[in-house]
Amino acid sequence: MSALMQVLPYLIAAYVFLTGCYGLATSRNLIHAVGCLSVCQVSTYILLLAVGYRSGGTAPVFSDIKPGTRPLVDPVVQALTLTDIVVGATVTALLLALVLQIVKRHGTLDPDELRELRG
Amino acid sequence: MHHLLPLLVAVPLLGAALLAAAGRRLPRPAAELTGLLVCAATAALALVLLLNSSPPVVEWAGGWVPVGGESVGIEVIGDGPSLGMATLVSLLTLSALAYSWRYFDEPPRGHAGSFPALMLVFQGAMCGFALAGDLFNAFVFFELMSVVAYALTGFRIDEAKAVQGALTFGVVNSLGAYAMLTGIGLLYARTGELSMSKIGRGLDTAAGHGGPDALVLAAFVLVLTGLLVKAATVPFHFWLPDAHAVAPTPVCMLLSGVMVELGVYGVWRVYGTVFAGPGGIPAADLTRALVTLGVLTAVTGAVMCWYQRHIKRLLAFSTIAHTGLFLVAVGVLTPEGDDGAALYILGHAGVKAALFACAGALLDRFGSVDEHELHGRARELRATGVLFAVGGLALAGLPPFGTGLGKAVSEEAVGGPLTVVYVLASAVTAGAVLRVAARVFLGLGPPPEDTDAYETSGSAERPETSGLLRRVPDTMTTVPAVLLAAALAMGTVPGFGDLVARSVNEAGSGGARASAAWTLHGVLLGLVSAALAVALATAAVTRSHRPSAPAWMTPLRRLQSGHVGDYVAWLLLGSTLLAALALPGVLGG
Amino acid sequence: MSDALILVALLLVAATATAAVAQRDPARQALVLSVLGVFLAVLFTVLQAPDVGLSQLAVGAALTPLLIMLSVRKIRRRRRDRDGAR
Amino acid sequence: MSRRLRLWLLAVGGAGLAAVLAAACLELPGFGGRSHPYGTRAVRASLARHTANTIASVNFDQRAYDTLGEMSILFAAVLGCVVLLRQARDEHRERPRPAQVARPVRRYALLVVPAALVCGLYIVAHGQLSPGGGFQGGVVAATALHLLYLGADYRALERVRPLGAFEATDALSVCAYLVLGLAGVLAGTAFLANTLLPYGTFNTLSSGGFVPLLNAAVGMEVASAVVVLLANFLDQAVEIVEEEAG
Amino acid sequence: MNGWILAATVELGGGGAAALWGVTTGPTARRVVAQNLTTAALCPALLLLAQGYGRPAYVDLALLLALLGPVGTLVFARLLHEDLEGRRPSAWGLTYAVAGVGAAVVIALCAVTGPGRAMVKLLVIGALLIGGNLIASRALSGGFRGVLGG
Repeated sequence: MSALMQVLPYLIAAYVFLTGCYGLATSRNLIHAVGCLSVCQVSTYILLLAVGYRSGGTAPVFSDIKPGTRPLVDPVVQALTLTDIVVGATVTALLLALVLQIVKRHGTLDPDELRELRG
Repeated sequence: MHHLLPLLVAVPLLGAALLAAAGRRLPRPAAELTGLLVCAATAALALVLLLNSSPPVVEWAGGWVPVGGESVGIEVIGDGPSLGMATLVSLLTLSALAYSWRYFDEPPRGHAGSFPALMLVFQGAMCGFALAGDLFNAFVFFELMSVVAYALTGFRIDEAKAVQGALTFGVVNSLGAYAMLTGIGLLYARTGELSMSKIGRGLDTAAGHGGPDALVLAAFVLVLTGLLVKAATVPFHFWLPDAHAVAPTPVCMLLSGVMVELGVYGVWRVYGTVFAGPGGIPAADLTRALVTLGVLTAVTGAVMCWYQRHIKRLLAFSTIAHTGLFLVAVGVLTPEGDDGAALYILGHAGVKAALFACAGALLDRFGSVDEHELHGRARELRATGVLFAVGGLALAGLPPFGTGLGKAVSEEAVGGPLTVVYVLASAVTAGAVLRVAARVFLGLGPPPEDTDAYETSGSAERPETSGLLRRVPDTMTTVPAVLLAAALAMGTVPGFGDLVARSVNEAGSGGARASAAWTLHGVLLGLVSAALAVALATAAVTRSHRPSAPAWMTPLRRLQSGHVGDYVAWLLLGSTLLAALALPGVLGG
Repeated sequence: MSDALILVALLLVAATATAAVAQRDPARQALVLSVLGVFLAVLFTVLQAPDVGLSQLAVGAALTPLLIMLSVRKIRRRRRDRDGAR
Repeated sequence: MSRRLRLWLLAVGGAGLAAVLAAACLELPGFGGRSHPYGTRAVRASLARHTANTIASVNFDQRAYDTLGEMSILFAAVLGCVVLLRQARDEHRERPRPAQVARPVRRYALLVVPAALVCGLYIVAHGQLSPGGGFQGGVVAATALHLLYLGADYRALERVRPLGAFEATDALSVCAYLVLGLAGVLAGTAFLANTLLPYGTFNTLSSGGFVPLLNAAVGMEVASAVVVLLANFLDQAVEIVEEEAG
Repeated sequence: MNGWILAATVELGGGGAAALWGVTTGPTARRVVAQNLTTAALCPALLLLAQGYGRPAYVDLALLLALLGPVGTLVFARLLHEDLEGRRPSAWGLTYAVAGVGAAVVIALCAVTGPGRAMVKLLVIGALLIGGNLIASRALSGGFRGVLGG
């Protein structure tokens, strides 16, 4: 159990990344593809937070505990993940805006049917 | 002085925010003037800082100067290459803004300031990326630069191609960025640091005498995947022609002139600071990986470039070919190679931006960027034609252009059979440009017949101005002329090459010095490329019928399918390839 | 014990991510993504990152599904208009 | 490229990357390890500057430069969405018809909107003390406003949403953040240096130097940015219609 | 180690798995109901976790979920009303059961915390959670009948 727990969170992050990529590559609907891209990004959250976790630790937020009384997890990765989440939301919004325009101009959501930009 | 470094990011962002805030009230000329002024101020600041960058300076954002070698702040690097890139970015943005003066027909209603504001954010983001000495900070600015670039690429929402190209660009680049972030996470897990130099030291300490392990390899592959996607290296390159062919011309100037090159710069910076130590990736493996991918990129880019008829797309493929050449020069890991790449990037930025500017003039005058359709129609645009042809020759590396100097120094650095790649790639891409010049501006040769090949034509494009222009405005010819003059100056001003070489080597090669000046060898090779380019163009134009692309080209062209899913699959395959190329050193270590 | 909790949260997230990719209909995918957002928030709490959990809740549970659903609605409305015009 | 070929490519690339990632995971320090040098330093620095929430301290003090980039991404994305979702040449606006919503839902929406706004404000204001901060609170406040659309109708939302003002607020908050940063340069310290204001008493609302100010700037930026973003999508979904069919 | 975390694990495992199953299978209408119940099932788990870790600050997460969860459901109820038309989903038994669990958790926590600001917060969360859920369920089972345009 514990030997597995040593690597499982990282492996799950890798698995989620690859799953997202699979969905992205085989998607038949551009909105679905944007959703898959956000799944890919979820893997980076998991990886970063797993890296910063410490067994028995607690969040370094001292509004309700005294400093120095309990072991702490890494605050830096949490700050990084926060930035990452903002990035994810904005990229999703921007790509969805582009998808809406694609539907207007091409009349389809299926990437297989987009027949411009070849060769 | 070093406190001013972050201002290279802050000033354009402030300008953009003010433009966006006042955007509803501001008349259009005022908005564009503000954009130009802010951009020019940043460029001036970058120049001043560049002149004071020897010895290199470091700034800690937030004033978190290290205590006992440890800091919690973000490192901002002000050395020759970083400030040089920032200056290049600023000057090129300035020329793009000048080019787009009164250019777009219809700014979004009530948002006159949005185009200059986006351009300023783009400038700030690229400066921030160039100055980043902290890996996560580099990721943030990488992402900022990408986000703005997606929006700018899709700016012309009425165009079917534009929105498709922007989406492809967005998906592939975002995925690359996430791969890079995963790599950063792995490095943080190993070393517990984010500053590039500290990660490098941390890797060396962690490795001890054992050399790199699988984690270092994975981190290397993932971080480089992100950067190489930006640098449009084969097989991560597919998004580039799709995006560059459809973006508004001033944006193309920036994308092709400097954003793609920032990917190469990122590779140089990250390898040199993070992975160059004994705990990183051995030099031989990096050379193998970069030279292989670089040659592949140069060849693919050149071949695809030759068989394009959409002029902007042709130029985009030529950017790919040249990026491959830069990567090869960086990949040989010698001070001379770095110098060559730096000079080549500088010269190429001026030339390529000028060529795009000329293509934009064609688009706005005739509503087409198709080589076949425009055959002989642009005779009246003498100035643009001359500039386009001169740009083509400069692209071939004709002495004394800056591109020629960069190419000559790079060729000297890589030596041996790789020189052939340099000569051929630059000759073929330049030949394609000259062929277009001859057909479009002079009407030479018989009009090519249309084939129903698998290709993107450039006809029936909507001009970017309100209606077709009756004559090309002066800004649209002055800007490319100035850019070409700058490229010429880089090769002719005595001592410029040495100056660049000195500042690059001071930052990167640990004191090793190389000089970068014209040699007989280099001049001859430059002349050979230019002659070859002219010969190729002449042969293409004078052939009585247009030879359709040979059969072996068809699969290569089919790969460029415009399909997001294909590009994602290629991205995964590319990172696997990168891992395989770098694997021997890890196994041996 | 806290290992078991982390394990449960991780497995839920992995399963939901797989489901989100497997749902090919965007509206249904948005539903799964919103559930994924909530599971992730719980995972982040378990990993002692309440700040991140909060923003994941705000973004994942409400904002992203709203954006996706608005896009879906736009496309459906467009299709309906087209069919009506025909 | 055919679907089959793409799947093959994907399989090869995916397998290779999976192998690399798995090998890397096995080399990673075990999950839950104790060595976090940067994290330990960050906690120390945060306590030295009287900021109770270390994550806020990292975001708005130690790595405030990253947050500048982050908020510029949001700013740029909003600007981009405004540009991309503008009314194209061949489109016009149609007034949406008023919607009828069951009374309990309407009542719930009207009750929760103020509660959510207060909650968002609370999360922003306590950002440097307890979990939360400008980003989280801003999104909550902005999303809550859209309950008016969900519970009532689009016109009700439009009445409380002067879009121009929100766009200006979005941009001006970015300005405010930058000006706070530039104050450090003018004072001769460094960009975004948190040395000008007193650090206050630990665990109170005014502690942490300029952390609460930056936090508030981000909160305003995010709230107005999300409102503008959603407004553009709502316009597309509800109002903007293409002119000719086919 | 304490019972709170154990309870949270059980709640997360059971509720989460059920929610996942519900939201990935069956007709769209059923899935929206499952999405709604996810909020109701996981919000108490977050409260239990806050208590188990001894961190009152974590309660904010539950507050936010109680506030935004129903908003999310209303998004789907509003924008998917075509799909919900006709086959009005209702799982009132399950809804009340989950609401009951939520109420029980809130009451248990109130008993432990004792009177004070923390208790007020808990009660607010409880009210928002249960009220929001019932309203959202109501909306799904026909609250938007007769909705036009907009």
